Amino acid sequence: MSAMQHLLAVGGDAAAFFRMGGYAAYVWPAYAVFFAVLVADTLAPRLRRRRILRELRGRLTRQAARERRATSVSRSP
Amino acid sequence: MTAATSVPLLEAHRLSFHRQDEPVFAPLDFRLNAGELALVEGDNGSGKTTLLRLLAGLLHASEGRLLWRGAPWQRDACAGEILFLGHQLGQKLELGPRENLVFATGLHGRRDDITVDAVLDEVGLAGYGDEPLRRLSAGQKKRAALARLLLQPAALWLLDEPYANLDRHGIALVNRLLERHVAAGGAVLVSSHGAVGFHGGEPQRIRMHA
Amino acid sequence: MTAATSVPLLEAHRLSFHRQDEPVFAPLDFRLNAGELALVEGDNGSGKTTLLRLLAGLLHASEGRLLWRGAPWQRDACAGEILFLGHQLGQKLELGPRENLVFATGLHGRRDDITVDAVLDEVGLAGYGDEPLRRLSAGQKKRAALARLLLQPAALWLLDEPYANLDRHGIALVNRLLERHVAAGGAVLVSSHGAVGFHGGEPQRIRMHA
Amino acid sequence: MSRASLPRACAAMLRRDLLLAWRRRGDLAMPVLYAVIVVVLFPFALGPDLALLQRIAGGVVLVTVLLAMLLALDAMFASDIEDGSLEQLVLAPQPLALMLGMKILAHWLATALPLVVIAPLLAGMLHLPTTAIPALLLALLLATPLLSLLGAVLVALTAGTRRSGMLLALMLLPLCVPVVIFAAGAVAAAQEGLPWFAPVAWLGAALILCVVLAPLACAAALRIALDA
Amino acid sequence: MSRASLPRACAAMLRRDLLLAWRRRGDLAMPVLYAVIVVVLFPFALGPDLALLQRIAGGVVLVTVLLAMLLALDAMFASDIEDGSLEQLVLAPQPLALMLGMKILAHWLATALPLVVIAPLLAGMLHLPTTAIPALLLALLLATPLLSLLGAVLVALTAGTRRSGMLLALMLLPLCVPVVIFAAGAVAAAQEGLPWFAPVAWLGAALILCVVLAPLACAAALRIALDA
Amino acid sequence: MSKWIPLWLHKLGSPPTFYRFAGAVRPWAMGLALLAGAIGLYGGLVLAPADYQQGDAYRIIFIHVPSAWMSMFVYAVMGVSGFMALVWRMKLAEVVAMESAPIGAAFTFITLVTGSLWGKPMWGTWWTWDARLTSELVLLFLYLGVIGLYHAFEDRRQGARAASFLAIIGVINVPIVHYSVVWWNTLHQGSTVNVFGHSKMAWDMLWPLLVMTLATKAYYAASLCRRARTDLLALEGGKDWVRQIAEAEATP
Ligand code: HEM
Ligand SMILES: Nc1ncnc2c1ncn2[C@@H]1O[C@H](COP(=O)(O)OP(=O)(O)OP(=O)(O)O)[C@@H](O)[C@H]1O
Ligand SMILES: Nc1ncnc2c1ncn2[C@@H]1O[C@H](COP(=O)(O)OP(=O)(O)OP(=O)(O)O)[C@@H](O)[C@H]1O
Ligand SMILES: [Mg+2]
Ligand SMILES: [Mg+2]
Repeated sequence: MSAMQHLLAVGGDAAAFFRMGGYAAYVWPAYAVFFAVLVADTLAPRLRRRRILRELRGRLTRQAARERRATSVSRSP
Repeated sequence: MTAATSVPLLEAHRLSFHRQDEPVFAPLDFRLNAGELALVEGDNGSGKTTLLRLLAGLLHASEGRLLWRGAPWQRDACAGEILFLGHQLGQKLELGPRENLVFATGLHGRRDDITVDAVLDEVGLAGYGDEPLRRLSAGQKKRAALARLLLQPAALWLLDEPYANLDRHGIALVNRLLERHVAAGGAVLVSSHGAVGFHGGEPQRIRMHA
Repeated sequence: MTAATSVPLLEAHRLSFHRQDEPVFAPLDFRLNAGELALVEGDNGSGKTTLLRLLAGLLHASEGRLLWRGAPWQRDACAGEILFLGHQLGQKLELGPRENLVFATGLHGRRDDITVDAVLDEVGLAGYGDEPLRRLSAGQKKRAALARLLLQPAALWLLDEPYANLDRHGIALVNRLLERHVAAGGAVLVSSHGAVGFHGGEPQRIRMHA
Repeated sequence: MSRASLPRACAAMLRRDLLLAWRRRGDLAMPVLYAVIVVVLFPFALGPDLALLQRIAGGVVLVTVLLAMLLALDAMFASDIEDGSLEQLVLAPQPLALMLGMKILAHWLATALPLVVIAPLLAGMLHLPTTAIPALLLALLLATPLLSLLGAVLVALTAGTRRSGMLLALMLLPLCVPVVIFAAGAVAAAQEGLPWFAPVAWLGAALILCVVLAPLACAAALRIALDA
Repeated sequence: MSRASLPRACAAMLRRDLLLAWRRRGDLAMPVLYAVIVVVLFPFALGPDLALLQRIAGGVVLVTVLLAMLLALDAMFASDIEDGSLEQLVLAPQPLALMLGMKILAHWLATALPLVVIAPLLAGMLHLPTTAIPALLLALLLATPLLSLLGAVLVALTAGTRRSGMLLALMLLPLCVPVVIFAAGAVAAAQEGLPWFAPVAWLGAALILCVVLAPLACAAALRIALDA
Repeated sequence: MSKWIPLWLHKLGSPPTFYRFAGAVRPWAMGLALLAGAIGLYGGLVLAPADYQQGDAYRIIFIHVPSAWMSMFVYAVMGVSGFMALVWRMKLAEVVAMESAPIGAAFTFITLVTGSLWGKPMWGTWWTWDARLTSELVLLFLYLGVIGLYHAFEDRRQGARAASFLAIIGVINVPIVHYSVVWWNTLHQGSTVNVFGHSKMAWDMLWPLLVMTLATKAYYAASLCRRARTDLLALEGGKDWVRQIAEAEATP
């Protein structure tokens, strides 16, 4: 039996597939948790990366400003 | 600040404090007018800190009389007019200098003519406003506490060793603050082991003897 | 104390310390021989305390090299030869000066030529030996900590603002201790904002720049 | 110059203490975690006998929450005394009782409220029947501020002493007992399907009395304790 | 001049910590009082059902004693860090692990031993059968030093941080669980008249392992935590 | 001591090199994870027959068991790199150890949740205090402790070292989780899968399980790469190569 045929045979009865032999209330939440947690784990570092770079740029601007001030002060007296 | 009347701001007659029935310092007599500065002098353990805490109202005099603007000292009469800065700085180490200052003004009121940022700038903490005090050096912590002197309204300052831990800029800063306060009609009592460079005339000296 | 050989006691090459990958002070180079005193100078927050803690072995240098008697710095090599006194005095407030001293000698060893009572007398705490530190004044606490300098054997002293809170007798005491230690072949690093009056020649100066 | 107005001072106090609580949120979560630990350890210590657990669930959760609160009570003024903030508060021109009231409120919000919030979870872990949970929540909502207020007075009294811990516990015990009796009474009644209004009403009355009197007592106690 | 010998240094350490404990004896009595409070409150919270109390007595006493210990654990190095004593200890020419071992011993003597001593009393208050009391005592005598040692390592790890309380509880929980399981197992077996040697032997073996390893781990942890 | 580390490892240990290396590896690992995941799930949910005892409920196995294995595997990785971080003070090892922790915690959490979801129909309860379940819960607490300790320090590197130390102490729990079913008699299944020898499981059910195991491993590699890259940016904020990246990404 090729995979295609099998899909047709089983997938033909999508409702039965989703019923999971009466255990749908346990199987699907389990899979949902699995995917939700892994998706969250993938997204978290993206957000963090953006925040880190934003903060870093802020620090660079502040530093540049301080250096400019320092040179102007040391020249004035 | 307010009135420079002929009534002295603070007056002590044979003031003394006892711990376990032993006097901490010999009975004291002095008077402090608005616009005057007095130095509290004495060796380690002679009772300077004890005296300042007494005048701030944190301790009760055991003997003698204390007058505030001519009337017997009362908590309510001088509430909000005295600013006390002791060995413990009364600052939260988890908060930044700015947060600490804002809280202090919420509690004690504030002057209108100066902003928090300007104050932080003046005491040399520009850029450190939001750094938790825990991460500052000893001198920086002291400066954060001194910032209250600039921001808070008060007729009498009681400063216990304000110079400790400060570098020469810091010492100059304290001297500047003292002069300005005295010139504006405020009064100051400072305890210190040297380092006071006061340009507004010879200050009164209160000598402590154990 | 011991050998005044030609190898310097402590030697730093481009020493620096980073917090969160930012240098606290610019790279330092200095060498300290036995029988020498060096002043660590700098404004508030310039990194004096950090440097002293680094040399004591409480922090790890981020870059540069540190040599002890010519060999790379190692904890075991200099254990018991360094005496560090920081802003925090390392004394128990519930115990008296004598109990604190006895404990310190138990841990770090002691000189044979002096008794605990003589030490307490010298630092001006005669009569306060058994008073819990909590009940002593700021200056008296400091003196109790300084007593360790007299009692403990050590080749190198690292003193962070030893003069703070002391009266003029106290300051003279510290200067006397420094001179004696240096004369006996010890080395000292002191951080201070003034008050050092050292009569044994012009001391080396280590300037801190942030 | 402007004197600080009373509402502004209150707000400043509350804000600062909550901010501090947030900065030290790790320490704050301690009572909560502590309660969780107790509830996790109990099944191990007693064996996993469901009926037994269910039988003692209400009592264990109550005692646990109150004990977790006691844990945090000790620290109510400790750091303020240590760094001199309390001196500054005493010297401020504001009425001390009101300021202390704000401190107590902030302390309750930061330490007791999270405990009340997780109490149903704890009860669930020990299989307390859901019918008893409203009674448990209400009892806790009244009992915890009561303990905060009473505790604050005692903490203030022991503020100047060195050995505060023991004293505090010693003095709090007699105060805890009636609170626990009434609160446990309400929960037990609810668990058995009986009316549980009366014990809760007693707790409520006590709370109202304390809200008025405790801050004043606290201020007086503190002035006495600091004058040394 | 004389270098401090190792035995003298150990003795000095032990003496100082016990002296300090004595000076702060009020704070020290806190865990004991705390345990008493818990045991007093339980009958009030559960109602005076003798059989029930008897059934849970062993577990409650165990959990209470261990929790009371946890309370005191947090403070093991706190004051030493604050006043700089710990720095001085790290700088001393003595092996740090040994010194810390002494500190742990002093801490155990001062906080856990009193708890073990009053444990039979607590058990009696909850009507634990006297036959189970030897098992309880032995289990506590093995479990409390085990917790002190393990706790010390974790406390050392959190030494450099500000929010140690929660973390400590979080990290200790996994360690408590097995200890409680074995100790409670021994008590329950004794209560039912079964042999209770096996679980106690496990505790003993763990204790021996920890006595050797924990001080070393503690020293390493402390060096890591203080280096900032 | 650093002499012991082979040269290539030393080179890879330099943050900018590793940053680029991880950037190159990540898409491949993620692709492999998605592909293997798709195949494994298809095999497990669609092709594999229902169990004669458990019916379709057993299909939770295809995520429960791989996640359970990952929860232990990641901990082991964390322990080893933590050890390297402590002994050689390698920045990269610190990063790997600390960034493994959240991933491991995620897998542990999944194991606990899917296990209880499976336990309800099979054992009739969400939770019992048996040895394997408890030791897995302890594993979660250990992960949380490591994460908490790491963030409790103000200095990240110091935090990483302290947390690594804790991770090393906690390694003892991993064999306990694994052998708990052998040492104590528990409700939980004993070992049924044996990759090298003879498994007690039918091949139809076994191969999707093994493919899913591969998928989770690949996912871990991908996630670790991304997290390590992010962490390196935070740690090396003062260095030029990071500043260049920051400025390059500011333009859009
Ligand atoms: C909250 C509940 C559960 C937890 C925490 C849990 C935890 C674990 C862990 C940690 C493993 C990996 C063990 C190892 O390989 O060393 C595992 C494997 C396994 N679990 Fe669970 N589990 C739970 C519930 C269940 C249930 C209800 C079932 C089925 C009735 C189950 C069936 C299995 C199977 C078949 C394996 C593979 C065993 C092997 O071949 O090694 N688990 N579980
Ligand atoms: N624990 C800490 N965490 C983070 N930053 C710190 C910490 N301690 C000090 N700093 C910062 O490091 C710098 C150097 O501090 P350090 O205490 O060494 O200064 P110092 O020279 O001793 O100053 P002072 O004369 O005021 O004592 C300061 O800018 C300070 O803000
Ligand atoms: N809390 C206290 N309990 C008992 N005695 C105390 C207490 N605080 C200070 N003393 C004692 O009172 C005396 C005066 O102490 P005080 O702190 O006022 O001295 P000081 O002049 O401020 O000294 P310093 O210059 O060292 O700060 C000292 O002899 C001290 O031992
Ligand atoms: Mg003083
Ligand atoms: Mg300093």
